[in-house]
Amino acid sequence: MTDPSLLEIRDLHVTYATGEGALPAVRGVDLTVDRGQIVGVAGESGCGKSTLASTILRLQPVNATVTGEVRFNGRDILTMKWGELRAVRWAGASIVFQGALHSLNPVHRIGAQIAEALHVHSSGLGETTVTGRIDELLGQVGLDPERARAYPHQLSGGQKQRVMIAMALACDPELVVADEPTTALDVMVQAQVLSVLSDLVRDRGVGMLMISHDLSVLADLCDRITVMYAGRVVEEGPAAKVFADPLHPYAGALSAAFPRVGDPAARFAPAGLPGDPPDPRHLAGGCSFAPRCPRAADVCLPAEPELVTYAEGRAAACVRIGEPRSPAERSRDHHA
Amino acid sequence: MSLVADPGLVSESEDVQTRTRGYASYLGLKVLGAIGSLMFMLVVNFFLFRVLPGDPARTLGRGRLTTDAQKAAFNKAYGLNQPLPEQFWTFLKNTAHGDLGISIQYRVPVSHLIWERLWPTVLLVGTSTILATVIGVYLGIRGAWKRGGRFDKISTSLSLTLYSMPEWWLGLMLIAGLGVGFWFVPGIFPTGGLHSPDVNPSSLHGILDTTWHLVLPVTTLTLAYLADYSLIMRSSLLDELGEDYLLTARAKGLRDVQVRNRHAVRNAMLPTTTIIALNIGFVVSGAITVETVFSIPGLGLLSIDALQAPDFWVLQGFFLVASAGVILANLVANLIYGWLDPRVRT
Amino acid sequence: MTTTNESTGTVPVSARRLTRQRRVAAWKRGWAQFRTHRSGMVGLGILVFFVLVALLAPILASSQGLDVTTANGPVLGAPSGHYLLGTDENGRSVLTLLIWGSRISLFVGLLATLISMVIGTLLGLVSGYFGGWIGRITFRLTEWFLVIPFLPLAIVLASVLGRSLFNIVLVIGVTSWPGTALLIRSQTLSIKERAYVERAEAIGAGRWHQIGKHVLPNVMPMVFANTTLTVAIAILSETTLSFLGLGDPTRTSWGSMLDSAFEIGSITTGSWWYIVPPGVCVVLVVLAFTLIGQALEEVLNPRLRARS
Amino acid sequence: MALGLVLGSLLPAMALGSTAQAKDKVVFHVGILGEGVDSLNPFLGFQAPSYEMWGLTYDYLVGYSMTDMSPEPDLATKWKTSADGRTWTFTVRSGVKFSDGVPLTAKDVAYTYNRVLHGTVEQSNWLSYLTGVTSVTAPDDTTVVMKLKKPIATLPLLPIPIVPEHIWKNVSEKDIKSYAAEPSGGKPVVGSGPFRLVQGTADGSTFKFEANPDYWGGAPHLDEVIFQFYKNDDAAVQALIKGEIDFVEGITALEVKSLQGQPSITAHNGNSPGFDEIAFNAGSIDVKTGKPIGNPNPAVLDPKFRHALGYALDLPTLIKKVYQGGGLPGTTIVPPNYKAYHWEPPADQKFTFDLAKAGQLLDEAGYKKGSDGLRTLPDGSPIGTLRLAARSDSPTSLHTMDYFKQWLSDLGIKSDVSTYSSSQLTGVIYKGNFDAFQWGWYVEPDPDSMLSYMTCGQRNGSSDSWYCNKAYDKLYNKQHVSTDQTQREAEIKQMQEILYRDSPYLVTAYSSIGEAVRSDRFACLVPQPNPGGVWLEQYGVYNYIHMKPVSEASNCDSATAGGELSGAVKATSSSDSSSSTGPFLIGAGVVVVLLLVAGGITMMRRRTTVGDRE
Repeated sequence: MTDPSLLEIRDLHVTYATGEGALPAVRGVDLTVDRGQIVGVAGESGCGKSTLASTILRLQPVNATVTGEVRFNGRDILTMKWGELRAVRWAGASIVFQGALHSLNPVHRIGAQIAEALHVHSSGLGETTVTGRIDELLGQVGLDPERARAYPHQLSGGQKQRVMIAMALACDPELVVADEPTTALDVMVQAQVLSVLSDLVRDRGVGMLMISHDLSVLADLCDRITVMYAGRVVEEGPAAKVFADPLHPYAGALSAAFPRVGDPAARFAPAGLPGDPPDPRHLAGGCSFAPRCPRAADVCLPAEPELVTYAEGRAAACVRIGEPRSPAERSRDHHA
Repeated sequence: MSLVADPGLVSESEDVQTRTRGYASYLGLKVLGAIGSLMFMLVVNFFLFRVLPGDPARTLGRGRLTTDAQKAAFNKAYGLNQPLPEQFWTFLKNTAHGDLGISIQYRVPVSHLIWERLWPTVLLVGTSTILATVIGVYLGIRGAWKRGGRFDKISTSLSLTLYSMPEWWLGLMLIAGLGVGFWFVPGIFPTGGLHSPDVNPSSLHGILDTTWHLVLPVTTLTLAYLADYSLIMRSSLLDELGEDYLLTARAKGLRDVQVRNRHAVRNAMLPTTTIIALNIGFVVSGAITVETVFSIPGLGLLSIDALQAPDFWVLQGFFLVASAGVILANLVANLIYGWLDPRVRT
Repeated sequence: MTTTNESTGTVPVSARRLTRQRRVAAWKRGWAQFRTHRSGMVGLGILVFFVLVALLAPILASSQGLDVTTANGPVLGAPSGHYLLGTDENGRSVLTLLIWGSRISLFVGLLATLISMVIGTLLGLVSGYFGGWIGRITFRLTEWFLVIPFLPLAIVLASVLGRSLFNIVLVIGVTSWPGTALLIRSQTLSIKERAYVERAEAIGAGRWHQIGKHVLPNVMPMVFANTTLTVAIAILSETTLSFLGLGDPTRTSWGSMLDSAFEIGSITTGSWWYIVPPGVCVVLVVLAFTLIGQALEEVLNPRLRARS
Repeated sequence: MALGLVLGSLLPAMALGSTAQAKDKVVFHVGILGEGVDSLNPFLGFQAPSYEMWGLTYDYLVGYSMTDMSPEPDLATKWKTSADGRTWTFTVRSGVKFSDGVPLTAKDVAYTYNRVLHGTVEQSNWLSYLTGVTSVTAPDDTTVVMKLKKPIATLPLLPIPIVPEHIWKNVSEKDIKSYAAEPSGGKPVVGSGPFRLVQGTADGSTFKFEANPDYWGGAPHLDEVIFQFYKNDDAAVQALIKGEIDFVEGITALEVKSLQGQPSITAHNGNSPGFDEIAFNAGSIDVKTGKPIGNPNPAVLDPKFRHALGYALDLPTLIKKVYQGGGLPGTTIVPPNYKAYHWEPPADQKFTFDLAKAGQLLDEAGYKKGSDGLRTLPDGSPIGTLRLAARSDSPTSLHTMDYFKQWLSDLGIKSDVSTYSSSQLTGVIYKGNFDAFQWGWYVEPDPDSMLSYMTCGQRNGSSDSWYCNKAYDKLYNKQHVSTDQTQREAEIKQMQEILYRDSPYLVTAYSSIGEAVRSDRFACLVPQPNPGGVWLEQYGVYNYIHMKPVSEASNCDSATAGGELSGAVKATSSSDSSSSTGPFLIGAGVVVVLLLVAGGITMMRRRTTVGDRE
C-alpha cells in the first residue's frame, strides 16, 4: 500500500437522537481528500454537509451516533484516544466555521484566542515567539497586527472571518475544513475572504475540504466536488465537470441555479427547484430526491440508488442517468 | 447592520474614539440612574413615614406621659412639632450629613445603631454569600455541563426544593435537628445568638465560639442563596452551550475542562455575577427572617424590634440604608458587568 | 380614522376566525409539549391537589374547627386517631387549620400576582410600545420600583397601614411587578419591530388598537409563564410576612400557623406536628408553581426549548 | 498531613479556651425574652429590662419588701413625716460609695430628684412620683428633706435611681436626650448598686455586670451577672437546657410545663403585678367642651349593661385555653400581689360564669330579647353590633375577644372582632370609635397611679375607658393625700368595689411570667411577692445579692427577715452533660471541615484536569 490519503471517509453514518425520533443526518458518505487538494461539498441546508464537517474532528453533538470510518493520515479519528484526538485537532486538521460571527469568544482578545491554539499544541512557547507568530498570521490574512488586541465585537464580519482563517492556519495543519466560510458576509467581502483562503491553502500545499451551498463558488476553487442530498452523496467528480455537466438531476438543479453570490435565499432553495428537502426522520424509501425530481419515475421508487461510477472519476446516484429524456422533462428543465 | 464595513474602511483613531465615548457615557448613565433612584427612594422614604397613624408620644408613653406639658416636651425633643415641608427639608439636610435622627426607643442616633448592627449582618450574609456563590456556581456549572445526568438531576431538584422553601423555616428545621437534637442526633450547635455571652469576640477563643454559633444560620442562608445561584449559573451556562465559539474552542484541541472554564464559564459568569452582585444589595433586608429565627443582633433584628415598638426613625433609617444598598449594588453590578464584558467596556 | 376602523372591523371576519383557530391550535400544541415535561406535570399534579383541597375545604373540615372558642382538643396534643396532625395551643386540629390555610395562601398568592401582572403588563406594554417621554418615564418608574427592597417595604407598610390580608396582597403586588414589566417591555419592543405591527401602523390603526390587537396577544404567553413563577414568589412572600407577624391575625394561613408555632416554642415543646406540615405544604405548592412555570417557559420560549 | 497541620494550629486555641474557663468565677447567665434594654440612661428608658439594669447599677432611697413590696429601708435607713404630712425627712446611710470611689451623700439624692423636678426629658419617666413636691434639699450629707404642697400617700416609695451628681452635672439638658450612660473606655458606669455594668449598650443583646465587692449591703455571692436577650423562645429555652444560660425569663406557660420535667431545672409561672382586661367605652367626650365624641354603642355606656356582661365571662376557660394555664382569673384592677390594697369581691358579688344570671340582669336593665332572639336597647331599638377591638400583635388579645364574642352571642348580642396594631388602637381609643377592646396594665407596688387612670381627669390622658364617676374621684383624691394607712387601704378597696360595680373594665386575668432556673447550679432565689411571685424582675435586687451557687447553698440565709423566705428555690441534682470545651471543639471542627472542603475542591480541580472526556 502507498501512503494513505490525507482524509478518507468511509461509509459514514451520523444519526441524531431527538425528541421526535432518530434523525439520520449523514447516511453512508464516502469522501477522500489528498494533500494539496481542495475538495468541495455542495448541498442545501440540512443535507448533512455541516454534520459531515464537524464529524471529521469528532465535534458532533453528544446526541449523535456515528458509525463508519474517518481516517486522517490513515488513523481512524472516530476510535482515537481523546489525547491523540486533541493532538490531531487544529494541529492536524483545523476548521473555519460556518457563521464566523459567533465562532470567536466575545470576551477574549483575538490575539489571545489565536495564542491559545498555539499554546495547546506546542507547549513552552515563549511569549515573543507567540506574538511574532500572531503578527505574521494576521499579516497573512491582510489584517493589521495591531488588531490582535481587539475584541471580536470591534471587528467587522469580514475581519472576523479573516481572524478565523488566521487561527485555522496557526498550527500549520495538513487539512483545513472550511464550513460555509463566507455565509452572512457581504458580496465583496465574500470574494476577498475566499481568495485569501484559497491562496493560503495553495501556498502551503495543505488539503482543504470546502463546504458550501454555492456550487459556483466551489467550481471556482475546488479540484473535486461532492454533491450531497438528504445525507447521501448523489454525485462526485472533478469540479468543472460537475458544475458544467452535472449527472444527477439535483446537481443539475444546483448548477442551474447559478445562485447570485451572497444571496441568502439561495442557501435554502436553489432557484427553480420546487419544494423542500425531505425530513430525514420520515424518509419514504426509494430515491429521496424523487419527490422533487423533474425526472422521477416509477423506477426511482423501490430502493435508494447506489453511487455508480459513470465515467473516469465521475459517479452519481441516479437510476435514470443515460436514459433518454422525454420532451416534457426537457421543456421543464429548460424552463428552469 | 454595519457588518458591511471592510477592514480598511474604518480608521483606527475614529474607532477608538467611539469606544471611549461609549464607555464614558455608559458609566455616566449608570451613575445618573443610581442618583435618580436614590432621590426617588428619599422621597418615598420621607412621605411613607409622615402618613403614619398614631402619635409616637402617646404610643411610647402609655401610662407615663400623663400631662400635656410632658407630651409637648417629648414632641419638641424629637422634632415632631415642625410643619411638614420644614420636616422634609430638615430630613434631606440631615440625611446628607449622615444624621438619620435619634431612635425613639433607644435614644441613640439611628446612624450609630445601624452602623453597629451592620457588622453581624455583614458577617452572616457575607460568609453565606461567599459560600453559596462558590458552591452554587460549582453545582450550576457541573449540572449544566453534563445536563440531564445524574448529578444534574440531583442538584437541580435539590436547588428547586431549596428555592421553594422559606429560608427561615429551613432555619427552624436546622435548629430542631442540629440545635436541639432528635432521635440519636445530639444538638451540638447553639440555637441562637452571635456568640456566647461571656466571651470576648475578638479573641481566638471568641472567634471559634462565634464560628460555632454561626454554623446553623450560615448554613441556612447558604442553602437559601445557593439554590438561586446554582439555578442561575446553570441556566446561564445552558444559554452558552449552543454558542459557536465553544465548538471552535473544542476544535482547537482544548481539553473539556479548558473549554468549560476558559470559554463557557467565563461567558456564563457575566449574567451570574450581575445577579449575585444585585443580590448582595438585598442582603441588608434578606437576613431579617434568619436573624429573627437565630436571634442574631443584626440589622434585620433591629428592624423587627423597631417595628414592634414602633420606632419610626429606626425604620426610616433602615429602609433608607436597605434601599441605598440595593441601588449601590445595582450600580456595582452594572460596573462589574461593564468591566467583565468587553462589549460594554471597550 | 373611521373608515379604517370599519375596514378592520368588517373585512377580517373570516380572518378573525382563522386567528382564533390558529390560537386554539397553538394552545393544543403547547399542551402537547407541556405534557412531555415530566417535572411540569408533577407540578401540575401537586397544584391540582392543593387547589382541590382549598376548594373542598368546607367538605373536608368544618370551619367550626377554626374557632378557638369551640375547640376542645388537648393543648398541643400529639397526633392521634381523632386529630391526625395533632392540635395547636388552643386545642384546634392542625389538619383543619392546614386545610383552611391553603385557601388563604393560594388566594393571597393569586390575587397578589393578579395585581402584579396587571401593573406589570400595563407599564411594560406602555414603556415598550411608546417611545418618547411616556416610555422613558414608565421605564424609569419600573427601574425605581425594582430597587425597593421588598421586606423592608413590607415592614414599613405594615406599620403604616396595619396588619391585614389586603395589605399583604398590596405589598406583594406592588413590589413584584417591575420584573414582569421589564420582561413585557422587552417582548413588546421585539414584537413592535415585526412586520404586521408596522403594517397595521401603515393603514393607520390606533395605537391602543394595535396594542390590543397585535402586541398583547403575542406577549400573553410570556405573561402567562411569568405569572406562574410570580405566584410561587407571592406565596413565599405571604408566608414570610405572616411569619414576621405582619399578616392578618384573624385568618389562618400557613404562614400564620408557622408564626404561632414559632411563638409558642413548638421546637422546645416538641410539637413537630405544628411546625413541620405547614412548611412542607408551602414547599410543595411553591415547588409546583415553579415547576409549572419553568415547563411553560420552555414550551413558550423557543430559545429555551432548543437548548434542552 | 494538611489535616495534622490544621489541628496542630488549633491546639493552642483550645488550650487558651480551657484556661479562660479555669478561673473559678461565679457567673450567673440570664436569658431574657422579648423586648430588650431601650436605654441605660434612667431618665430615658421605658422598658422593663432597662429597669432591671438600673436596679443593679444604682441604689434607691427606699426599698421594697419581698413579701408584699411594702417600703423598706434602702439608702434611707429611716424616715419620718411631719404631723401635717407635708414634710418628709429621710436619713441617708453613710459610708456608701459610688463605684469610682466618690461617696454617695444626701446631696446626690437631692440632685437626682431636683433634676426630675426641673428637667424636661427627665420628667417623662419620674415626675409622676414627685407630683406635689415643692422642694428637695440636703441640709447635710445624711439628711434629705422633702417639702410637699399636700400630703402624698404614695411616699415613701420612690423608684427613682439615685445618680451621682459629679457625673450627671456635666450632662446638659440638651445632651441628656441622647446621653447613653453606658460603659466607655473600659470604665464601668458609675453607680452605687451591688453590680457594675462593664459591658453593654442600649440596643445590644448582651450586658455584663461585675459584682461590687464594696456594696454596703454586703458583697453578692455572684462574681458576674450576664444578661443575654433573646427574640426566639426556642433559642432561649435550649440555651437553658444546654447550660449556656442559667436562667430564662419570659417563656410561655407551655414551655414552663415542658421544662418542669427536667430534673436540673426549676420552672414556674410567677404571678406578676399586672392584669388584662376587657375595657368598655364608658363615655368618650371632648374634654374641652364636654360634648360626646366618637360613636360608642348606647348599651356599653350603661354601667348595668357592662356589669351584667361580667357574668358572661368564663374566666377559667380563658386561662386554660387562651393563656395556656399561665395566669389567674382576674377580679379588680389592683392585683392580689398587693395584699394590702387588693379588694377581693365577696362571693355574692363576685362574677361567675352564669349566662342565665347575666341574661336576667340584662332583662332587668331593660335589654330584653326581641322577636329575633337579639337583645334590644331599653327603648326597644336594636343594639346592633358591638365592635370589639383586639391587638393584632397579641394572640391572647384576639382569642379573648373571640371568646367574648361567642358569649355575647349566647346572650343574644351581636358583635364583631377587628384587630389593630397597638398604636392604631391607641388612636381609635382617643377618638372614642369603639365599644370594647382588650388590653392590659402593669400595676406598681403603690396602686395610686393605676387608680388615677380611672378618674375623670385622666380622660384623654391615661384613661382608656373614658370612665368618670364623681364618687370614685372623691375617694381617689382623699386616699391620695391620706396619712392614715389603714384608712387609705379601706378607701382604695372601696374604689375597687365601685369599679367592679360600674365595670368600665372587666378584668379577665392576672398575668404571670414564665421563669426557669438551672437549680443544679444556682439556688436560694426567692419570689416576690413571696409566695407566688416572680424571681427576676422584682422591685429591688434581693435575689442578685442573696442567690448562691449550689456549692454554697446548703442553707439559704435571709438577710432581711428571719424564716419568712421559705419559698426559695432549692438546689437540685445535676444532669448536666455538656462540657464547656464542647463549643470550642465544635468551632474548631467546623473550621477544619471548611478547610478540608476548600482543599478538596482545589484537589478535585486538579484531578478533573486529568479526566478530559468531552
